[in-house]
Amino acid sequence: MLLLGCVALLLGWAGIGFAGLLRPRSVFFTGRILFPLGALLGLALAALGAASLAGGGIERLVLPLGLPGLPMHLRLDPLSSVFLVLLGASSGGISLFAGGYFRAGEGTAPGLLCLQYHLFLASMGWVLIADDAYSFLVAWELMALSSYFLVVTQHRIPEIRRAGFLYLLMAHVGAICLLLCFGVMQGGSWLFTFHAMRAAHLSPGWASAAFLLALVGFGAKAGLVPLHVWLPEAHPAAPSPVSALMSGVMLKTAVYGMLRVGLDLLGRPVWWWGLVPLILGLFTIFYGVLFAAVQTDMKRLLAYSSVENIGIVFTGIGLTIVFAGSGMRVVAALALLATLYHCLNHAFMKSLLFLGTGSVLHATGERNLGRLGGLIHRMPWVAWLTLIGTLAIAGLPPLNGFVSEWLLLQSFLFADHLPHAFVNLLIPMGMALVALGAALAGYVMVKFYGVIFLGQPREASLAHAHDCGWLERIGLAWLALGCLALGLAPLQVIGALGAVTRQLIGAVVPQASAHWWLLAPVPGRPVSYGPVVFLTATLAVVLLTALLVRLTYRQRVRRAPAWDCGFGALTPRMQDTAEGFGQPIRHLFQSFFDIERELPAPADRAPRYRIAIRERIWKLLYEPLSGAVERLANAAARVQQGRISVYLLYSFATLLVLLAVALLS
Amino acid sequence: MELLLLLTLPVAGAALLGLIGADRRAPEVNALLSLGTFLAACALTVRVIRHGDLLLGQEQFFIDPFNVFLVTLTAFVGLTTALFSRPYMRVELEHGRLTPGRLRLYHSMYQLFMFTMLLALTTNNMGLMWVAMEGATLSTVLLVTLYRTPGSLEAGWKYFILCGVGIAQALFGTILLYVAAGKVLGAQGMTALLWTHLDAVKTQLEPTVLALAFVFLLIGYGTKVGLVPLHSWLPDAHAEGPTPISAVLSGLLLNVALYAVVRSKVLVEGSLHSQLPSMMLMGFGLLSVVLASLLLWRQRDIKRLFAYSSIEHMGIATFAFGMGGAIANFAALLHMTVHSLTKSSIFFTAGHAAQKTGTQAMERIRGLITLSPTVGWGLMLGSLAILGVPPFGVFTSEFLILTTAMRTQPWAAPILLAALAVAFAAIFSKVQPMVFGETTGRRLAHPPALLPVFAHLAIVLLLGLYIPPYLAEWYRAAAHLIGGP
Amino acid sequence: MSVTDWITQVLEVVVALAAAPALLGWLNQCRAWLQNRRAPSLWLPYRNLRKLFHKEAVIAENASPLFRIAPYVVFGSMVLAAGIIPSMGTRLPLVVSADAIALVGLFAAARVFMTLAAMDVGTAFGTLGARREMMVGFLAEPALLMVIFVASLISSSTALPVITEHLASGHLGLSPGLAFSAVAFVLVLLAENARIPVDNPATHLELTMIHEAMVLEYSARHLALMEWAAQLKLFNYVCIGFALFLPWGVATGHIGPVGLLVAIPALAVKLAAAGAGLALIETVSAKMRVMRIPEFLGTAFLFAVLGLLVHVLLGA
Amino acid sequence: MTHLPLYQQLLDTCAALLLLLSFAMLSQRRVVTLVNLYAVQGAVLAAATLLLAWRTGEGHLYLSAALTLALKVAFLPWLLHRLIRRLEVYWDTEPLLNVSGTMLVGLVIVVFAFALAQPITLLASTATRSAVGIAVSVVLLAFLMMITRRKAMSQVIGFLSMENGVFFGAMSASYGMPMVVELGVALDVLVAVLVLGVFFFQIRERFESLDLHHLEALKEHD
Repeated sequence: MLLLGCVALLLGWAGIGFAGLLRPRSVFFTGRILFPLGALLGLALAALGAASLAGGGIERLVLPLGLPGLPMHLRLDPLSSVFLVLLGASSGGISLFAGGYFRAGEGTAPGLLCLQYHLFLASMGWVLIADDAYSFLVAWELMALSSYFLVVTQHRIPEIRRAGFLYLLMAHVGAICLLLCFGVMQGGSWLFTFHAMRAAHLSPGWASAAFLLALVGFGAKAGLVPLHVWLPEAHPAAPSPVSALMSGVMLKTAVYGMLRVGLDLLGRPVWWWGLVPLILGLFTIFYGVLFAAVQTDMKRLLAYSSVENIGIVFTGIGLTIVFAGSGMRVVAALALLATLYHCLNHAFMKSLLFLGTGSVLHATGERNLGRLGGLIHRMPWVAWLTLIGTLAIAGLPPLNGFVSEWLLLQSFLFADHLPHAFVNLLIPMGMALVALGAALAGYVMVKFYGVIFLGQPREASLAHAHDCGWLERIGLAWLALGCLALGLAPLQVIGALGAVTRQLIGAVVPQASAHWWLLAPVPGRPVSYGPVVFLTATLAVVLLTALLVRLTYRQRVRRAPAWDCGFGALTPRMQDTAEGFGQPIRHLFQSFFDIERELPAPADRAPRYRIAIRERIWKLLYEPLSGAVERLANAAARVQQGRISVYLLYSFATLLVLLAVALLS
Repeated sequence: MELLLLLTLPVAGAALLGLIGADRRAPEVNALLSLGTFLAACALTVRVIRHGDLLLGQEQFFIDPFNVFLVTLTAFVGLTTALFSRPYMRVELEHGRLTPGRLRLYHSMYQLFMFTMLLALTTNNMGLMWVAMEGATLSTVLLVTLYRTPGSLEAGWKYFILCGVGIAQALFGTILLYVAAGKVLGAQGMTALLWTHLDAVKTQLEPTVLALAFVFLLIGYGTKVGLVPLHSWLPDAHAEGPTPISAVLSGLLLNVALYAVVRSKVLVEGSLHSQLPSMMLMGFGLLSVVLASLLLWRQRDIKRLFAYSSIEHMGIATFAFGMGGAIANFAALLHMTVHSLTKSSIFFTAGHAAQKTGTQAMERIRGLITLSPTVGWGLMLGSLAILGVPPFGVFTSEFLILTTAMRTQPWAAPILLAALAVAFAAIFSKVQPMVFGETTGRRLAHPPALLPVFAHLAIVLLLGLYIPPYLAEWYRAAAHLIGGP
Repeated sequence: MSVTDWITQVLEVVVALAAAPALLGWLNQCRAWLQNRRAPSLWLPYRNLRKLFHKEAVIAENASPLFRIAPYVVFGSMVLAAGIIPSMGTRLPLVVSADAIALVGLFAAARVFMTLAAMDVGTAFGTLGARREMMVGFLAEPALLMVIFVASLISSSTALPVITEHLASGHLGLSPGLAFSAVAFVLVLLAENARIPVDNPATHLELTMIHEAMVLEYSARHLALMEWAAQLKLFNYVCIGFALFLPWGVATGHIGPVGLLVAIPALAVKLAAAGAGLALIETVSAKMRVMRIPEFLGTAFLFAVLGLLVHVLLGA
Repeated sequence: MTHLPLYQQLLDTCAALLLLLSFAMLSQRRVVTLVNLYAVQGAVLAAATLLLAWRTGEGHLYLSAALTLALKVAFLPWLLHRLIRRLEVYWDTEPLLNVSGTMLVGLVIVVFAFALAQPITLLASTATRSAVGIAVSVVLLAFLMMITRRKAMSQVIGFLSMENGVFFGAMSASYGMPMVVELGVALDVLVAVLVLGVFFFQIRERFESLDLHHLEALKEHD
């Protein structure tokens, strides 16, 4: 029943999309009617997902589509419901925002955008409920395709085209890997339903191959280093609501796939599988956050921070598999909880931030941090709502980012019970890296927020910046609310997620305390965290202080020019730039970056300082790769060199060789 | 009856257009004739569905699931191409690239070409099949050189010589078959070359001779399929001829040639009891995929680009036939279908693009989507389809082929993966800037004839999402017919 | 949760509020003696606070509301932290809802708000200070976390009181892992509280200052709150040190007045000793260049991780 | 050695002649002579066909002999001569591989061809089966000739003589093919040559010569 509802809603999304073609040029029709409608459907989808999660049951459905022997199988189980909730809830806010965001003259016509956007949504939903390899892959590629068209909305800009190309290429290669992975998993049964795959008994070698193929395929979509290169190109290129969707939701579909294959379809995982995503994930955390710290383009910065968060998620997946493979079910469930929780959090936080940058972009037409600043005065709504996202993603209590990190660290603390000695040595490193990553994320976010919204405007034009419209406000507010709710009611969320852990791990994390407000998930350990109390206590203290201060000393507050050590002539150019803020990181981790500097010469009339930072990965991996293909292509071209005699010689030689073969065999 | 119509209409058409081919209404006549052929094909199909296999004309003609859907496909693409060539050739005429005389040649040869292909598909006699294939070469070679440019002449010459030589090998192979069969069937004359009879006794045929025969046939027809390293003629012929001809060459002729190869493979495998033919097909297939995808990297000419992609896809289909087995054969047949539909539609749009921008050089074709949205989207979607992006049918076949390969021939899977990735990068990196970005070129008076394009793409899309049961039944029957390990 | 628990809770906070300035004063006195200067009065910090609270507050024209909220948030979180850290008793009702990780998060929150406030006015000093503060923070935070994790691996809990109780029960002496982390902790403490060799609280030389640079634009009560918060921070860190490494004297279990009678003097003694020790360290070491700070903290971080490794290797 | 009947000896002589002729073609560089050699080859082929027809009394063999005579001895040579006169292509330039080298390769190929023909000979029931090897070698030699020549004209002649080889193979292995097929083949050959004629003029009017190095522009390698 619920599944039917989901299908109906997804089809509804598609319908809305095509409705956009009715009046492709009308901003009002698409923006004020269709997009809000889509948002409503999103919320409905979230509700359905929540309902099925609460029920914890499994529904199946078979549609007479697809391959002749293989009709389209659909399935709604706790795992997919969680991600449906994620998709629906966050897309609700994003769609509302998008309704106000898309204007005419953005390159592609609004109607067409509406079509691509809603097809994107629908295909993501379809990925989540697909229950056979074929429909999964179709939806998967449809998702990539629609988002590609959204990315290249402003296709007149060469960089954007390049980004789109890179994106679609990586997506396609990843999809082929998944295809091969499914080819392995069908295990000779030639039934491509997930059901058959669960039943198939694979030899360890084949199973491992399938797992690694899946890791490559889904990692490429999720942005796992070193397969992440498309991400910092594509996310900034896309219109902000699309960046929000891609970063907040699409990456999570990859996580969904990873969980589905690694923990569900392949049966009980082998413990060492987990080490691969664990190590890659840890490296990704570090890599992503470092590059985020040195960015000067606000959307690139957020994109790299997405890479970091994906690293956290994959670390969680790795831990889960290691634990599950070693038979420590409850702890595995805990790690899985952390993973899922972080997915939910990131969906809300990152969408919120991307939408915030979108409003800034609209108001100022500026993406370069070096030309922003002081916007908290011009656009308070965006600034204050974005602040919540900033604090949340910096992992500060009592917001949601902290909860998932707390859970992750807690599950790390169990690792010393693992039966594998050298993993035990790996774990402390892991913990340290996670903690370091979290701290660095704080650094990045302070830079992000401080440079955009605080200080003095770095350009005169910023004085005309305007706050966002009401639809955008509602969208932003919704997402911010999500961050708060996830932060304050972890117990309820975790309770809901229990169905998933039961499904995948076969265990639930017990709730040690009786209080509704107290999160005490770790069995046998006096460990707890009560965000509500925490928040109330903080608020109480703060308000009390404020009150006391007001009561005791009623002095008036005088406004005056900034003191600045009495320096006087203070100009915006004296503020620290984004480059400057990233300088310590650049200095400390030089070896990570591929830096090219342009320093002013002595006695330079117009001294200019420019610094460009690229990823070494290009020089180390991708450029050699394309170079190799280039060389091969040139070699192959020698074959085709125009002379008919030579061509005849080919045929002749082939003939003789084959004849010889035929004779000898 | 239908068969008679199917075969006579094109011949009559060839004669008729040979007379009035330069006339103003000749294109319409051409289209009408093709329509008639198509209808006849449909009727034939219906009849086969109703009554099963057909043996006609003293067993000279044999219709079974394997060839009947190819017949329909051929007639259909023939029709759409005729529709497309109406405005296209008119524009060419106005640009002065053609004289009325050559237009006459074009029209009459077009019909003749259709005839030879249909004959090759429907005949039961391996000898006649050979004759028809040679006829196909001869009828198209003058079409390739239609523009009389140096390039087209060179292309035509290479096409003629290479295919001629190849086809001679095929003749020798046919003779060997005849010899081997004559031994068993005893009777001289007709029956010994009839495929049905050969198929009946294939297990008793002398293995070594049949192996040799297969090699000759493979070289012969494989040249026409465009299997590396026998492919050298293909890109030239596709790039230099007029676009409708490129479309039918790539969309139909290759299929027919592959059909011939598979027919012979069925016989040989029956007698050989060895992996030899399969291994040969797989080897050729992989080689074609790899080399084509590498050469795609360097293309500058839009039609040449897609010619190489045809080689690649024929390679995939050949590889699948080589793997054999129900699923792989099924997938290969499906792949032949969707490839011919998609590729011809791509050639249509490419032709329009070339006309609108006045060049086939890709770096001078830009921003089609602003120049003419339909052409732009047509090219974009067509390319995505041919690159195996769902929900288009090419993905369906590649899905089955790759999964099968992963299970049965794991060694080949990584090679295919790499080749497909390279091909994707190569084609898409060239198509994207052609479709998007700032535009070059001018609008033409003539509206593009995009009905064929989108008709094809619609069918491909349908096949990607839903394969009608009776079609699936055909494929299954055909796949079963082809058999394999 | 008995009444005494709540009393202890309140008492902890009150004591912290009261004693924090004194600790700073005591530290300065010791420094003065060690550098044989005439020592300032122990009560100087109190007088400063009082003076500041009485002044008229001046705020830059382009300061946003964030600038005015920040001091309260910073101060509030430090007070809350004082409530979480078991300085005298271990049965603290608040602790149930905020363990050590939350404590570190609390410090981080304070830091973030402080830096954002510093960037708000948009002066060169403010942003510079903010950047340096974050630079210190992103290494000090994980180091502190690691230090705590060693202890929590030993006592299999991340709640500070539990850790303290477990350590105070005295089954084990200072385990090797803890030894490493103790060193790390001292380094972190110096860095986090803007002491020499990382920062010089007594100077306004922009080349070196970190903490001072951030609060330059503040005046009067806002400044007072900031200063007080800083003193609380020092107090809290010292108390964390006690909780982890010198848990003796802290009243474990349910305590009545008697327990407190033991606990308060114990705390006072420990504080005095700690102040003297810090003063000694500050006197014997010299301020280092800013870009050396990451190395300094890197060492701290590595020591902490080493502590973890040692613990896992030798097994507690 | 058993004494072979007369017709058998004659047939073998024809076969030997054919092989000899293809070697001659391989070495010959005057285009006109090539055409003549081709004509002679056709004649020998026709003779062999006649012999077989007389021996086996197969009606269609007479017919195909007549066809051969008309097409390959009379018409095609005449046409080619005419073309040569019209296009003034009398000499082929130096072949890509010098004559002696070509000969050597040719010898190797003949050996290979006979090895190839072994199973076929065993299988075939005809009196002429021993000649199959020769047929194969004629085909392969013609192939070799096409590879080594630079002029379009001589390539065509190579193509035609290859077709001769195939025809001879058909005859010697199984007394020729079914009539339909033979007619079809003959038709194709005829059309092919006509098409080629047209071709030559087109090429000629473009490039003022039939030298193949004009036709090496379309390529990937640059």
